[in-house]
Amino acid sequence: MELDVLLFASYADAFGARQARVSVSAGATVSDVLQAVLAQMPGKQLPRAAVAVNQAYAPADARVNPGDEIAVIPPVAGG
Amino acid sequence: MELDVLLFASYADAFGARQARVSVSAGATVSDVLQAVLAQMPGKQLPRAAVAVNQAYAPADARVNPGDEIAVIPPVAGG
Amino acid sequence: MRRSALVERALDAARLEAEVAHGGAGAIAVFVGTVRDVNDGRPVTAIEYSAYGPMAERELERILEEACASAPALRAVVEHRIGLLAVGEASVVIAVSHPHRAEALRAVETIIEELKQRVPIWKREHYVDGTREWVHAGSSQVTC
Amino acid sequence: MRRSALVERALDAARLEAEVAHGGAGAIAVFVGTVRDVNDGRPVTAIEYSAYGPMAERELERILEEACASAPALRAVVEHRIGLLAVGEASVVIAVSHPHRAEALRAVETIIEELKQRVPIWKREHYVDGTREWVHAGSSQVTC
Repeated sequence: MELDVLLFASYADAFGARQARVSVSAGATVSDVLQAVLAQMPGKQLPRAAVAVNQAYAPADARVNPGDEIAVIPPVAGG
Repeated sequence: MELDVLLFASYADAFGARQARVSVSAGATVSDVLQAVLAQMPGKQLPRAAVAVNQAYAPADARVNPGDEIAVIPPVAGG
Repeated sequence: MRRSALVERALDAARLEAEVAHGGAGAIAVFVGTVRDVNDGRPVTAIEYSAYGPMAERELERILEEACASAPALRAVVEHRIGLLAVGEASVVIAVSHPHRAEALRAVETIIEELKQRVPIWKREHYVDGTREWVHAGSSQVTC
Repeated sequence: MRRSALVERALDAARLEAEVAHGGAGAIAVFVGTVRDVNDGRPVTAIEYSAYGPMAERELERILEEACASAPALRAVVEHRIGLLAVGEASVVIAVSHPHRAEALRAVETIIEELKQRVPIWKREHYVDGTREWVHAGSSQVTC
């Protein structure tokens, strides 16, 4: 399936856009999506990121579904 | 020696004045002064107090001298 | 009572303090995060804050919910500013009130710690030499 | 930088916050103690604060000295109000700043705890029924 993934901060800079489209198989997990995003930025030095699904943090083994709002969350630095 | 002792809060109320004069022997301690103050208010229910000498807390066995500024400090409740 | 928001204007700690004040409060605690003129020895001229807005607002709301669950009499408001901030400007204000001081102080500390751990907000520091860098506090870099 | 005072007018937390703010600060923490409308289940109408003034000012100064000795970059100001305060009014404001938040939060907590332990200030609560009582938090009564 095709998924749009939101990118922020250093990930958006490295990718050159605030959104990436990735192709993953049915039954793919959060971890698969993150690997598919990183595969589009070979050689880039990036900090380890978390993933949010539908605006909440999701564990690496959570399944993703078409229509989910998926976002790569690099280390946050609010405050 | 004769000493003037400053009183505050419940001690001032119980004594009916903000200052008490006590008579103690030469070499008297903070504890002796406090006992002499309390002896002037027989039967009054009062909270346990500390004593300050020259605007700093003093231990019970500290000696007092003529001219010292002595104050009875009932439990504080600032803030 | 609780309220959280991302905003794009200057923050006003006194307004948030007034918002949590009430006759039942014995203590008000306020935390203000401000842009410091130096970080890790490098002179900073400004910080640019950005966010994953909808999730950041949800996460702030969850943090306040948790704080109020721990201390039911708590009133808490938090505003985080987004955009380009000059040195000395406030990036975040947290104001809480509670009948007792220990709970108020604990709440404000928990809220700022959780915010820094969880809320998807990022900052890019601008340096005197014109360079800019994303701040990834203490994170290890991974190669991909 | 530090400053402490007993005052007889209304306190202004925003003014104290501004006093400690500077470009080197990353965090400002503020604590405001306010008159609560109820204590131990009894409705309170006002609180009367009195002090052993000269010693209270010295003791406040010692507390700030100790806080600054623990965290040298600290800026700290504290004002305690004396007199008759209505419900909702501020009795004490503590404002501190520090480059880092942990030190700022710890300092404001230490200062209020030490103030409550050591500074010779007393309060008498006024109740709805017209009675008044000295508040001697947790102290045992002794008979003399």
